[in-house]
Amino acid sequence: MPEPGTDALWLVLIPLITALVSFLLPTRGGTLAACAVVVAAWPLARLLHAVWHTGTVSQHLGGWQPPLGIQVSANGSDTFLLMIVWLIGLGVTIYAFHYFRKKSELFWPLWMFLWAGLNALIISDDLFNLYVTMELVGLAAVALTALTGRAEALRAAMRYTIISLTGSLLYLMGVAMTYAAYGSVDMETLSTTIKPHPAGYTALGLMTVGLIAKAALFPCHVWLPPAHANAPAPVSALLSALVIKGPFLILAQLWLQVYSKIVTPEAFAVISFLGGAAVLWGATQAIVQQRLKRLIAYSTVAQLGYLFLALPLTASHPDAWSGILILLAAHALAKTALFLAAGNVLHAAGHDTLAELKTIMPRLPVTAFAVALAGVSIIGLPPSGGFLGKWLLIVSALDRNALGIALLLVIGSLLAAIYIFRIIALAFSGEESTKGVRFHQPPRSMEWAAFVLAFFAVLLGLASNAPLHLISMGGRMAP
Amino acid sequence: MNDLQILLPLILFSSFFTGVIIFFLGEGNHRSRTVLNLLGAVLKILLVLQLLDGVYHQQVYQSQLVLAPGIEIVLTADALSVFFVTLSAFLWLLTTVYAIGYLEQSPHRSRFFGFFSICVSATTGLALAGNLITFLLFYELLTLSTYPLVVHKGGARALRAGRIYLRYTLAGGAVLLFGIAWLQNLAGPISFTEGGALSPLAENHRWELQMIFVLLILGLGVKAAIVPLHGWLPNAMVAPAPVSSLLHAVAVVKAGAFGVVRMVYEVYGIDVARDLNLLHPLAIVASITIVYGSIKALFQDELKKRLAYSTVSQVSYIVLGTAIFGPVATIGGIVHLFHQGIMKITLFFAAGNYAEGLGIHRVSQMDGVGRKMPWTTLSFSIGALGMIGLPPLAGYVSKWYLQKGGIEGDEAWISLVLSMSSLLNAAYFLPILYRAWFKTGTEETERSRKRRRPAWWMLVLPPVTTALFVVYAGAFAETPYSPLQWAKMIADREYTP
Amino acid sequence: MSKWLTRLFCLSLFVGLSLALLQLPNDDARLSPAVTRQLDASGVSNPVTAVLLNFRSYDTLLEIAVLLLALVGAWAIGQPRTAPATLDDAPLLIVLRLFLPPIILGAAYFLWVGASAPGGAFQGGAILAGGLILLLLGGRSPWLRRPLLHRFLLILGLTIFLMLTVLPSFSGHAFLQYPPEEAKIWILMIESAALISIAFTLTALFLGGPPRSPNS
Amino acid sequence: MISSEQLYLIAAAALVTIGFYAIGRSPNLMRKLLGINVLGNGIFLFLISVARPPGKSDQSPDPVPQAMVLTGIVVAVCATAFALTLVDRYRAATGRLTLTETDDYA
Repeated sequence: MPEPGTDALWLVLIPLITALVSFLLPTRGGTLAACAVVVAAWPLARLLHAVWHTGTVSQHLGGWQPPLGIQVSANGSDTFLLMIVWLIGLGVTIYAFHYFRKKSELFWPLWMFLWAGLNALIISDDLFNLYVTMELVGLAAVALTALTGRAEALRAAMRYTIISLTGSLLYLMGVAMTYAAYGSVDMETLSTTIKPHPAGYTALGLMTVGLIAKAALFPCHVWLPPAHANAPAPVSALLSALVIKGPFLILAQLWLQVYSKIVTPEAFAVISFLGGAAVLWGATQAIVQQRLKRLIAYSTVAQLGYLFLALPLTASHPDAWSGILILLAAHALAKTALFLAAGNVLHAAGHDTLAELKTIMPRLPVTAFAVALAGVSIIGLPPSGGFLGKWLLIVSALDRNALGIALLLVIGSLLAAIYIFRIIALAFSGEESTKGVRFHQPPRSMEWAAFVLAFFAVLLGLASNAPLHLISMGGRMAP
Repeated sequence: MNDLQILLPLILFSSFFTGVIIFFLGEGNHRSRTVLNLLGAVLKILLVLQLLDGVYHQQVYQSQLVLAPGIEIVLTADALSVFFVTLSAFLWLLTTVYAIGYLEQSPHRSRFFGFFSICVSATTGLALAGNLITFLLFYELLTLSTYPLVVHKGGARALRAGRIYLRYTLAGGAVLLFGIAWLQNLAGPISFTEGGALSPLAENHRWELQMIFVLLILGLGVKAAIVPLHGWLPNAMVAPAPVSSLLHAVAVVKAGAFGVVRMVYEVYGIDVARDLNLLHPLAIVASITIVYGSIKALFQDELKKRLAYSTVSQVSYIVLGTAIFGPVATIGGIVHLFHQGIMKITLFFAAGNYAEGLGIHRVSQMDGVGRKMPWTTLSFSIGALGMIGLPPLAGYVSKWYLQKGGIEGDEAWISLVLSMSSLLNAAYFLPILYRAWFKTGTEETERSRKRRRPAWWMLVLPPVTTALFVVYAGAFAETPYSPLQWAKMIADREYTP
Repeated sequence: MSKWLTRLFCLSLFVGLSLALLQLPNDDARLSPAVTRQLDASGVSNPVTAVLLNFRSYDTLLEIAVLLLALVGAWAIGQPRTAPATLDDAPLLIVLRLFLPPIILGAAYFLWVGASAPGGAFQGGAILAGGLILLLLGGRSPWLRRPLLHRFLLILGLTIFLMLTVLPSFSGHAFLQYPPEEAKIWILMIESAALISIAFTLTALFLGGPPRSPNS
Repeated sequence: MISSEQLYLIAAAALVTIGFYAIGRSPNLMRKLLGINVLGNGIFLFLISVARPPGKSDQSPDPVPQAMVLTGIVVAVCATAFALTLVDRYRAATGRLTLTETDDYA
């Protein structure tokens, strides 16, 4: 029987190997990536089986005990996230297969590096290792953003690079100070040895600022809308759904596990306030946007705000963390579907200015339906995954009589309803005049990829007993 | 899974799957779509009849899907839910027949019938909901599935009506969500129990329960079109006739009223509601709505708008019935749930026929319509007279019980409100009847246009059937299988425990 | 106004940072004793190389992946570049003849000495890259004319490292768990493959974009 | 008085601050990249000064921070090389070396 945790690491190694081979043989990148996704399903299934029965699964790399060596572990939450990343990866790979039919073969190695980085980030238990994985994800994301080579994409990628690198270095400074103050970078050892100390506070402060910059939380969200709007559709889907969630997950692990002893309620209040501001700001900006992809990008700013808004609830309420994870997963699935649908619209109409889409949307029924299903989950209407996540959070917020958080969750849904129904209403415009309107039917698989992912976002709300049980396996995040 | 557990999901999914399959049917094949539609509707009615029989013999149907700890989707069939399910299943069949005839050449029919069936399954789910969460889930699903129907015609006016509709219903949904979350936080997951589930909590959470009740009523009031929240209903009349008939006369509006009945009787319990003195303000609000709706209806020249305002006032009869303490008023309120449904749908069918057959949209154009479309106008008159409360018809039964309940529950002013409202009903219905029967129409050519419509019988049969049923429900109220008997059964289950 | 705001912010950052840094505890509860205890089992005597290539070899694996990723990214967005024309003026030839051998020897020396003293694949790779760039500027870059070989050399380092990562897991050990007695050989294999890839990657990054394929 | 090790710590803090200021204030992209490198070097200087805790010059320096510095340097080199390629492509596409604030939204 191989060491436990081997399956988790295979999920990092398979994409790396595929990245190599697809770089070596550029013309067959698409098929290689598709094979990688299919092959990765096997270790993922074995990991799920192992975690479902024995809880957390971990492995000391190189055989060295932490804190000297690096430990890699996957508990219930990590396995759930790995499955969501895999599912979205499958959808995006199928979609990109047709989207990049002949052009930009280097998309495939970059996507494989991104996937490897994301998986490594989820399973790593070592602060310095997280720096390297975040850098892997960041570089791949920036390269993918600038893939089209258009001027606005390059400007957006430029701004994204600078903020991403600065954020990573601030995080690195925090890691260095943590090592200096507490003598280790392994999370488990740190969670026992960390005591209040000025260096500890500064380290956590630096790391938090770095992670907030990379996760585009409210004050530092300026780089996100141009980057996600100008990237090619499958890339903006990956960025919005997965890439910006990485820094949030690290921050959550730091605040709730590693540094849980020195995080004060006031700190939680500040980050929750920023989250609330992100919800309101992102939604209001999304409502006034004139272009579809930019609207969806601002919606990401808002939806990310929920995750930070609800962070303080996990301190006292165990199923608040399940709520956050379900919300994160539902948003990831729905947002991917929205961006893929936007890609279909762009493919069909050549532009994504909302006003002129009246004649396009009615002729893309499957895409319109995907937008509707995804929109239901983004708003948080039952029976979607978004609703279930919000419901768990509202109940735990009321339980802790954090009335502000509960109200913001509900108000956020209403604001989201406004900008989502702005898109859905286009499908019912009833003007299908075909004269003088460029319409180029996108391939069926691109439309159906968006639909299936949106369906999963809704399904998450219905068949949620299994995911919630999985998340609770292997130690909860609450301190 | 013995048949006790399988029946409810079967009823729910019989219409849901027809809807989903229809979505995938191409726009072209009308025949298979029509067959599928009718098959789904008939199948549903058969299942509902079996359910009706089961519940009548005290059998308990329950099926459960655990979403998460504290969140379960529960479907139960108690007397009240079966009452509403029978109504919606029966009227769904009739409206399907009517819609097939009505939308003969119009575009997007697959989309229409798909959402139409999903909307009915949402209504059924709402009726069969066993706890608050399931009720909320189907309540919001109802909003989602009705929006595409309201904006079905496309074009600026329909989209504007859609926006207004969403503004009200989503806001209402959010308030309801907040109320239910607060209630769940206080009392844990609540399931509907006859006689109320909150009695233990009443003493020490007095203020909070009152606040929650206000939130719940606000959330439900949007769909029940209680006065300040009724703005969307008249605007939604831009939708095609089958939509306004089933949805705005039966499904959506009834969902709100049904919700109020559930909250008062099966969540709070009538006694708890009384000593938290929630009933009195509710009765006042309902009365204001009744009178306001009737007055507004007077000034509407557009026929469908007038009917819309009449719905606003009529639905509040149900709310009024629940707001008066006492079994008799409850019977009046619950039976009106059924009666108002069949009466109002007859009127909307007739209005649709006038618009489709003769191109008449305004009351002022309805001179001499009786001769041109005798059957439709006959059923319209039966419906209208029922609304006014003429003795042999269904309306009279519910108003009589409401009045009697009002007097018994020493709320004498109720009978004043009811009689005033009946006067107003007469004021806005009788002129229509007078115009239709006794005035002579001018253009003779109109008559020929109607004949050319192919499936004209599909437009006439439904209103006539519902009109007959109005007569049956009124005249034969005392027979064992009438809506009144069923309402009595519900009422005494609410009060006896 | 925002100028002063940033200045003020940076000043406060500096003061805060220095205060925090000065109060760092200097008890040696850190990992240094742990490294020295395990050093002999790591197969190399230089503790830094032991940490880099044995105790925390997973970091180095991902780091080499980042190196290759930076190259792939540069090729994905960079402007296609043509290899410089071949120059055959005398001074350059002299420089090439003079410097290339010591560069290659130096790189090999750094690779070897890394096991016991500061050195290793990265330092050796940087030096070799210097030599390759000299060749490139002199127009003598044969590897640019054979793209498949060039790409193979670029991915060689990560491929070998991945192979050696996966090998132990087939015999029931953890990933990256070198057999104790052959640890030195394994590390050497990893370092030499990495050296070549690092050299070619840095040279390609120096070029600044994907090499324009010879036929276009 | 300040011992030599503490001097390194303060120097590290100064480098980090200077790098941060350069990234924040200078509009020119090349200067921003330089600022990022200065910030990186500040962190590496700090890591090295951590390797030899003040007052314990007898022991050999702690190898773990040194390994982190090596890895950090390689990652910094990669990031800078990639960013320079991006700057070059950006200048070729827009003819500017600054990120214009105008076109960006709130």
